[in-house]
Amino acid sequence: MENEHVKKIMHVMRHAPHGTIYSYEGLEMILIMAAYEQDLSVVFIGDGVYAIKKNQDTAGIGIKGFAKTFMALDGYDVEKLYVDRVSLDERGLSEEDLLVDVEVLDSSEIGALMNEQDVIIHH
Amino acid sequence: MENEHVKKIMHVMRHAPHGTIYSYEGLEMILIMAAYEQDLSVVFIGDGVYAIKKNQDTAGIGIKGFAKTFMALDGYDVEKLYVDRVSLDERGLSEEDLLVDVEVLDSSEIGALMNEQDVIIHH
Amino acid sequence: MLHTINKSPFSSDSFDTCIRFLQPGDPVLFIEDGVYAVQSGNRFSSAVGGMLHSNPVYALKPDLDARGVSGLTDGVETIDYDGFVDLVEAHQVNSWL
Amino acid sequence: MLHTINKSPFSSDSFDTCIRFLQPGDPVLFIEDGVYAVQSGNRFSSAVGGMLHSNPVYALKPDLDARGVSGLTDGVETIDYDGFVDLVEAHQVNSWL
Amino acid sequence: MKIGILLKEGPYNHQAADTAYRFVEAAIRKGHTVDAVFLYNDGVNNVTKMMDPPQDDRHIAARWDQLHKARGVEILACIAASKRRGICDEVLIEGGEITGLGTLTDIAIRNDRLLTFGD
Amino acid sequence: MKIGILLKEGPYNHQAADTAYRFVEAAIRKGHTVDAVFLYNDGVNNVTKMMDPPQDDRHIAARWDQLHKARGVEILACIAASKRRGICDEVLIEGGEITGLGTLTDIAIRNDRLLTFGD
Repeated sequence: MENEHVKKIMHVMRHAPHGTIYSYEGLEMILIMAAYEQDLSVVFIGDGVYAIKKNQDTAGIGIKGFAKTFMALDGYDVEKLYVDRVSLDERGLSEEDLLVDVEVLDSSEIGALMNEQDVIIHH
Repeated sequence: MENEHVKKIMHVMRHAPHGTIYSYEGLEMILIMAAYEQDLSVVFIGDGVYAIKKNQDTAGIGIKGFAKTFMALDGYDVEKLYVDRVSLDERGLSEEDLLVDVEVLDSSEIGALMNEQDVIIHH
Repeated sequence: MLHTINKSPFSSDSFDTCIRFLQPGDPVLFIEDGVYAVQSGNRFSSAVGGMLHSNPVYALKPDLDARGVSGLTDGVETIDYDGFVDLVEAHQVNSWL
Repeated sequence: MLHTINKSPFSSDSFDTCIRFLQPGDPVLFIEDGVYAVQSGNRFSSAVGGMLHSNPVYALKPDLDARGVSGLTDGVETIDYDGFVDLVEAHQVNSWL
Repeated sequence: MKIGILLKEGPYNHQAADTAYRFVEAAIRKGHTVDAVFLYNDGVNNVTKMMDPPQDDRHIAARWDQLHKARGVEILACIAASKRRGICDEVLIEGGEITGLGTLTDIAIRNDRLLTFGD
Repeated sequence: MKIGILLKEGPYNHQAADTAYRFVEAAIRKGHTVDAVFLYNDGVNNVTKMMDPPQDDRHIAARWDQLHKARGVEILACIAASKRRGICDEVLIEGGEITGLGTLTDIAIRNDRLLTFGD
């Protein structure tokens, strides 16, 4: 009965970090939503994969870094982290370049997951 | 002697109209600068060419149209209007689709013009 | 799932990206600068044509009119804001910003 | 003429567009999200390599570091804000937003 | 149908605020309920009463204000996003409210749809 | 070298304001003159004193204010763009000024360079 109101909410990270704020404010939104015990997932597509790239050091641009905060998602029970394989490939990146444990999926698998959602928010 | 301080200023229209304000506020800037008797030119590149597409009717989106104001540039002695040929071609457009008289140039010609400028502003 | 695309395919990757995740049968609605995709004879016409084999494709008429986009790729349907609401009533929504 | 590019080549057309208008010898500086272009082994590496045949190519190091971009395409030089100022002193500027 | 709206871009600079408004208008006209418009990212800039566009242009903040007063649609700006951008009680339209992201989560949960407009 | 800056995006949402600031800092440090920072499009949102970012983040409006006071760099917001977006004397930082596009033209004419930052 309790699960009746649990919604499937997917956050789609589409922007690179630092150049715009979408990725950072997207993460802030995910962290708040995590407290509401909904069925959350986070998908990294396109430039969104850069948000969780290792070795980001923002000291030189004077903007607070936040890549490591993605590592905290696990502690908030946000465990469904997916990355689009094509997006990694065309950027010359592999799973080892990423800061957090993610599941790398094909486009069709991510597309199928999208179609199960009640709410999808792009960041 | 007077011409000593005349600067070559190029405005590069890069955005489609209505979806964002860059094209409209760019035009406002050009109209003001036109009063200062500098050597102005306007180049339409990429989605910027859509700004001068014929038959725009913005009534349905509730935003003021401004395409026809480009026709007024001539009256302000802004006569150097250039359009990038590749940008037209890949959009399936030709000179007849445009509201104003322009000179259609190849990329290399526009590139050469750019290199003569003192100031270039993208909109 | 209704997919909306609001950016020009020429200047943004939203169009190309959305296509990859689209499931057969999902309706696609072009709005705002996204509507430039559906003009026939441009660089994206064949991609839109391909999309039409498996998905219904719509474009928001007020946005087409505002931009003077006519001569649409065959099979693209135009709708107004009321039609947009109807699509949202029939489907969950995935807005590819 | 110094050309600056501040957008990711993957999500914006600024990179592809700028390339078409570049004159031989003109320096190109990648800043902000533009710096992703110069990582070796990505989809744009060969385009950057081609650019290097006729043009000096720079990337802003603070922006590279902020994004963890390393392993740059051979021939790309990194500079800091002081170097950016030096390039601006030597050239007029064309900022491809 | 009960609908929530998430608006992620500021007024005038992007069409998002206009499209969102026209969509809400049409939804209400067709008998649906629009619960709230939640403003995030630069979207919070939609609710400053200080905006003063040309006479012959639409007044985007006044339009949201009117939507709240006439139709009861909640117009909500995220507090963290607002503070960053200078949206505060001193500049807020009467019909607007500054609130937390928890409210957006409630909106996502209690509505049949959550639609995003942005850029 | 005498430099003018044109800044076309708002604070925090885009890096443009940060890059512009760091460039100006470096130029002044290297002995160049930065004449003015002209704000256009959403760039006018840089000068609202109402912004109140988290303690551990930079305060972009205060930084421009300080740049004017310590270095004499004019911080100018376009009046037409400002009115549309709710930037007015009530919210303007002390070191900022609202002015017309004619001033930008003067800046373009009297400086050796006009550099644009935006998105």
